[in-house]
Amino acid sequence: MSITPDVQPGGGEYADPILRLSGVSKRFPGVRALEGMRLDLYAGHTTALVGENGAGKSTLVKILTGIYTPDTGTLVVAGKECEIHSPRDAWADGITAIHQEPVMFDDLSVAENIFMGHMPVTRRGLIDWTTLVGRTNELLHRIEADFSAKTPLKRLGVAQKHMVEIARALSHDARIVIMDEPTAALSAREIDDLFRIIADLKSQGRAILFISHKFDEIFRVADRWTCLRDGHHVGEGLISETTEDDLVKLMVGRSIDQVFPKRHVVIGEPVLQVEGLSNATEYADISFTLHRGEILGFYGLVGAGRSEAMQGLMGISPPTQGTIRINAKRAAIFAPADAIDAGIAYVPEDRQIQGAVTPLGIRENMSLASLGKIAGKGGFVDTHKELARTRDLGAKLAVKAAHWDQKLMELSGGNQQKVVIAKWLATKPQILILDEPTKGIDIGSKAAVHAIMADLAAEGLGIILISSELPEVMGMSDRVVVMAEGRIARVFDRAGATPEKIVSIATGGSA
Amino acid sequence: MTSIVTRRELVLAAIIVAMALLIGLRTPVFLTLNNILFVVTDTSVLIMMALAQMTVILTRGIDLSVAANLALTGMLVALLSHAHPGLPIPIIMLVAMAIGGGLGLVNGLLVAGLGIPPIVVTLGTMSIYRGAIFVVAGGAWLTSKDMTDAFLAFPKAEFAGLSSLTLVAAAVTIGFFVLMTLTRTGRNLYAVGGNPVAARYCGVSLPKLQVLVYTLTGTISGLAGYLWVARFGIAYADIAAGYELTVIASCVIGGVSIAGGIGSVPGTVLGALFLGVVANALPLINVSPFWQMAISGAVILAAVIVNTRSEWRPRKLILREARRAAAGGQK
Amino acid sequence: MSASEPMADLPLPHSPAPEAPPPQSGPNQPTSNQSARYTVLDRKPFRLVDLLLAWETILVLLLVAVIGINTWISPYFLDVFNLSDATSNFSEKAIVALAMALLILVGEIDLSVAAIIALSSLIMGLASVAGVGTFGLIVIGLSVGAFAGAFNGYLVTAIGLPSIVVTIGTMSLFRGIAQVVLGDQAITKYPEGLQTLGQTTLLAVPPLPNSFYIFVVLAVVAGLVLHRTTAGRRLYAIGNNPVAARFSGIRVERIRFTLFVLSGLASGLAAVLLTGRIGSTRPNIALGWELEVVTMVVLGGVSISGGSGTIPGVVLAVFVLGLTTFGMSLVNVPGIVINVLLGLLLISAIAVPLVVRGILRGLGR
Amino acid sequence: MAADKIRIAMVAKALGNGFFDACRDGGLEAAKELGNVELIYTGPTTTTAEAQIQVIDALVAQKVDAIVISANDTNALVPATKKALSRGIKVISFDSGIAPEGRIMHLNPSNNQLIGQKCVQMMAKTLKNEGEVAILSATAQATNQNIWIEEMKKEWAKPDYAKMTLVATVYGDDVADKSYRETQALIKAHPNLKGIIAPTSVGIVAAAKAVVDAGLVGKVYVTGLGLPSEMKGAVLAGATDTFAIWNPIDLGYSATMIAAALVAGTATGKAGTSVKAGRMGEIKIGDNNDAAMADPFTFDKSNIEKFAKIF
Ligand SMILES: Nc1ncnc2c1ncn2[C@@H]1O[C@H](COP(=O)(O)OP(=O)(O)OP(=O)(O)O)[C@@H](O)[C@H]1O
Ligand SMILES: Nc1ncnc2c1ncn2[C@@H]1O[C@H](COP(=O)(O)OP(=O)(O)OP(=O)(O)O)[C@@H](O)[C@H]1O
Ligand SMILES: [Mg+2]
Ligand SMILES: [Mg+2]
Repeated sequence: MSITPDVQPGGGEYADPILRLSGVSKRFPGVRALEGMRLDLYAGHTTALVGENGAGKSTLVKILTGIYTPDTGTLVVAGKECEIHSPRDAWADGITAIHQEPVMFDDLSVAENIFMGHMPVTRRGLIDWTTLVGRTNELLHRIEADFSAKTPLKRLGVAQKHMVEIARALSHDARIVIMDEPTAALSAREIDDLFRIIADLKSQGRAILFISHKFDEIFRVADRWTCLRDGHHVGEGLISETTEDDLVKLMVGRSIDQVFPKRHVVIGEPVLQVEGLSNATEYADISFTLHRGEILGFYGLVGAGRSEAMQGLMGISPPTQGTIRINAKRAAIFAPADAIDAGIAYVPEDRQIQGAVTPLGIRENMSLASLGKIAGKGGFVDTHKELARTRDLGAKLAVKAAHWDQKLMELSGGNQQKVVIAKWLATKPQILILDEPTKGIDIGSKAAVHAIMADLAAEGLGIILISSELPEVMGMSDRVVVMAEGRIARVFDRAGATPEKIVSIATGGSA
Repeated sequence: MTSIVTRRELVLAAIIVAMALLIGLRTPVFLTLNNILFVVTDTSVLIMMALAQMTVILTRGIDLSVAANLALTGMLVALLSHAHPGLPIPIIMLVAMAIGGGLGLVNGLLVAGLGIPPIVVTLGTMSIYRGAIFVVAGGAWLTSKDMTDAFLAFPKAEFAGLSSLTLVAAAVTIGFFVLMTLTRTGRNLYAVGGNPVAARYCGVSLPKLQVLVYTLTGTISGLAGYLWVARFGIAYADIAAGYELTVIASCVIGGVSIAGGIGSVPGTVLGALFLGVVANALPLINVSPFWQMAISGAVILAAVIVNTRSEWRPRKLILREARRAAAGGQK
Repeated sequence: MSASEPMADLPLPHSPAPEAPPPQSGPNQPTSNQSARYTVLDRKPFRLVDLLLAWETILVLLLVAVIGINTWISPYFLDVFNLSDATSNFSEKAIVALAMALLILVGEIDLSVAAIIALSSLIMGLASVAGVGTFGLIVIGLSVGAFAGAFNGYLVTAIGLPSIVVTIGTMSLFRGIAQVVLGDQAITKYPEGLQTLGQTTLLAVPPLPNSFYIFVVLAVVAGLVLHRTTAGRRLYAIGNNPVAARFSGIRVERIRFTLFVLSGLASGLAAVLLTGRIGSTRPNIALGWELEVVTMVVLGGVSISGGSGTIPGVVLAVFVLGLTTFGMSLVNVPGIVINVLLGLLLISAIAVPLVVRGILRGLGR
Repeated sequence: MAADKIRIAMVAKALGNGFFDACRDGGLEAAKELGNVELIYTGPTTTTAEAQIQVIDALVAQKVDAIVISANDTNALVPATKKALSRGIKVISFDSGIAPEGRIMHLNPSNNQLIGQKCVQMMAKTLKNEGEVAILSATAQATNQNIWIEEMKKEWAKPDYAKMTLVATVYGDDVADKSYRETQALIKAHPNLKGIIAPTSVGIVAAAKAVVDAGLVGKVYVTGLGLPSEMKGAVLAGATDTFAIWNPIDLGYSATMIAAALVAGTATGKAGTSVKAGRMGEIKIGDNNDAAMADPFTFDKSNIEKFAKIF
């Protein structure tokens, strides 16, 4: 169903793309990230770039912003051929980006964060602090931010930091604004704000490249789409003329029948009973029960304290009060090792920092939480056992890699996530806690993760799913716990839950 | 740019003052103006070297070759002045800075160009520079008899009651303050140290800055080399042996984070002064010479612990405050 | 995916890629090797370049070069007795280097090792003067080392100070204590047994010093632990990502602490051997060894920021450094000039593979 | 390398020290005179025993015929030199000695007692037996320094010096800047300080420089052991009235001569015997197989210029 790229989409105003990238290839040692890729962006339009994890989207962004230099390829901006060798070149050509990785300097002020790399200077070459602060405050006002230019960045919350990233992209007054998964850590309200800003930019005639794994967003905000697979251009077209299923087929190469393959499972005995769990600052009086075969969803706004509560349960930051019972027996958990012994597994939220040891291989990562199980006599690693287990888990989770010793940093986000989940499955847990397990991973992998969850639940595991994505929580859970301000605000049955009620409770309402 | 001095620096300043007062109780001569000026003079070289080292540590690097650079440059300019007794001192100082800068540039190129870890590069050049002194001087020591009077006179000169060393250190300090707070380069240094990936995305080039900071550190070490040799009237392979650790200790006591991205000019100056006070007080308060090393070790540890603690607040509280700020802002 | 069986034995269909995409039409479809996408090899495919550019290979080449050059410049080099003597000058440092390698591997460093040697030697001396026998002295030397290491470990793990800072401080503190106690005196009264340990050899030919045999045994143990056991895995995990290691149930702080104790213990052992070898304790014993030890570890290919490195690499580096020093001193090159050579060796050993890789990458394009 | 040459290694405490460089010159003179001697001048970079042991091991491996050494540590070198002795290498110490079991004989530059007395006498003469005096030593473990300080204290106990008091002993570690700073501190801590005795060639120069820099020439006098070439400035500036040293060239010369004689078998080094040492004449070997050379020689304004050109 792909549209030949030379067919001009829509009316005359599209006539010439403001940016035309063609024949772009980029290789990394052992990986072809991009191969003959092309991309057109049009003034006043938003183009969505879709593709699986590792398809090469961010690589493309980094080429456009001068962080990587492509091996081959040409770039034409506004009819002029240009070469981009550094972010400065990109700015000069009117290209700016919000990158997938946070671009944050915690020890500097908001103003410096926004203008890093292009701070205004006086004639003597010294930084012009007056102009800097003035322009920052203007930008902050424009995006309706609630903090000021001189605030140190480390005092801001997660969402506020994202506003700073957006302000930085706007600070260049660019013709082309690229956003690489800008919504991954934003709440619904902030996403609305972002979309308002995008609409604003469009009306000013700027071209926007929007990358996201969330189709609802793509269909809300984009006018056009371009699809990538394994570094190749596999199609492009108008959003109005396509469907979600078409896009999925193009990017994954097959259709996904079910993103939320929740199965009916007989709920068993309580496996985990938590009572009155509190710590001094983040969460208080957390009480709930998890049964075998059950998927218990935890919903809340970012900052509701879900992660911290689970990390307390895991012994990462032991709680000050409360009891934990596993199979009706009290468990003493003071460190993650205790929790693992008790049968709890926790797939953390921040994959890069808390989950994966990216310079190590798949095999070693998978063994990390269950080294005792592959230890032979005298603590020696039983490599045969280990390799067999790696193959099994790898196949079960359909990990895509060249070999089992491949370093995690060479894998795409989705595959890294699968390895981290495999690491925890290797501990043979009774309780599996998944903290935002599908954040930033593509639809195919997401469906795979959901399928794994459903299978595991059917096998009798108790699963806790923390997610800030409402459809995911509602689609996968038997019951939904809603947290707000560090406390459990309400627990919904699958039957009684509606999106409106859940959101209202999560935002502090009392519906 | 936030406030000029932080809480941590105030604590350190308070510690220094308290320490000086205590020493003064035992040995009143310590608190005389003359002695205070002497301590500052004696610490001047350390202040300069620590400030330069700070810029390197900010980029997540470290320069262990500074003392060797100081010694080599000192020897070279002493030899130069010996061979050409007519050279004016400003020229000697410029040559010292050029030689030191050149040696620093070698470090910078190895670190930035080849991506070898700074500690490895400078561990290597440290040995090389030290050995080079032995080679260029044929193993000989140069003493004041080999140096001209003009060469020896500068560090002793006084202007308006302040020693030339103090004035040089003051100028260097002001220079660094301007560099770190008022120029793009200075802010870029914080950026690359705080988050190298993000800095790259902002068009801040780490390699360029690395070349710059190692060259800068080398230049200051070179200048210090002349000052040191001229002040003590001696040059040989082992002068300022182990001084690199004192320089690094000054930075750390002054609140420069070994992990990069954090550190300030006032803090580093205070860190150097702290060590300067300790070094000058110990021989003076008549403690047994055998105790000096143990005491300075203990004092360094204590200062670092207190200093870390003064900054230390439970992580959780930071989050709560942030959250409160966020919540407050949303209404 | 099968869901019917229990987790206990992980039912795993070795089905090749259920997701393998069906062939697609259209001009833009990449059609090549689609079905191979999900075949995962067990091991990284062998590549000669990897082997040739491996750190250990470079060190082996260096070692061969060093031996060749030394044989060429001095007729006294290839002599069993001389080589055996030479090992006694680096075996104690090499023992400390093994522990240091593990510490650097987890991203820490201990600059106080030489000072710990001085402190251990001092306390052994005091005990010896008080009449303690050889065995007692060994126990005391090791325990003092372990305690000093524990002190470092406590400051790093419990108070959370960076180890480079802590050990710069304890470096002065430990040696300072030795100086406080000894002042201008030396302790020279050591029992026969301790001197025998430090000065004699197990076998007549080759007459290698006992310290060398101890080093070899410890190197084998360290190599096995690091590369073959689960404990070694933990160290690599901590060195590469301490947070993820902690989240995975690894007791990061405890292991770090243990490694500091181990580093102290190795220094204590070095103190026992060194004291026995020279039969005398003064506050400046082992002065400056910390940098030599760090150089051994770094030349051995252990990444200074943690997470990578091997024991065979460190052992090779020990020999490269030790034999270079010995060969040069056979032709009476002054020590400080030898240091120039070692400095060049350190930098070029790290630079050359980087440059070669860069060139290869350039060619490959 | 000619096989029939006698190879004698002279090992300094540390390379680069002017004193030992002068000893080497003496050794070379002896080698030239004897004709069949090759002198290897070597030493460690740091003044530690371990570093010196490494040097000795390398010399043993080269199978030199004799080692002449100034020890960084009396006892620590014994195992290493014993090994050398057991392989037929003649080991003697000079300047700073090795314990008797580790060497054939020891050549003292001068008589320790004389050196101690000399230092105190020079100071007393300058100060007219009155005032506060401090000692600036090298490292706290330097053998010869400690012996000399001991001897100084014995001399000091005499009633003549009752009004001349010893107020402190500090250590400059033979490091120029530490010695300088220690001197500065002495001056400040003891406002009535009149004199500093530094029985070390590094310390005395630094101390004199500190006195000059503090503007205390004429108020504080520095004396001790130093090299004329290095002390010329201090004497001319007036910071030092007199100082002493034995002749390092003669010392190196004699040590080399003795070593050559031992190798040739013309001497045994036993107590009670004597050795012929070229232009230095016959050197008697006393108890403990020790021998001593001439008295220290005193330098002042009148002769400094002349000797500064020599060593
Ligand atoms: N610096 C690098 N070195 C080696 N390989 C890299 C590098 N950066 C990216 N890759 C590889 O290039 C491919 C494309 O990665 P890229 O980050 O562009 O994917 P993506 O489409 O942005 O994925 P995601 O949706 O997970 O963000 C992947 O296989 C990745 O592993
Ligand atoms: N001010 C801040 N400074 C540093 N990190 C922060 C700050 N605020 C939040 N974070 C981090 O961002 C992440 C998410 O924020 P937060 O902790 O507020 O949410 P949470 O407690 O994990 O709640 P939930 O999981 O319900 O979203 C956490 O990992 C937290 O540590
Ligand atoms: Mg991406
Ligand atoms: Mg969270």
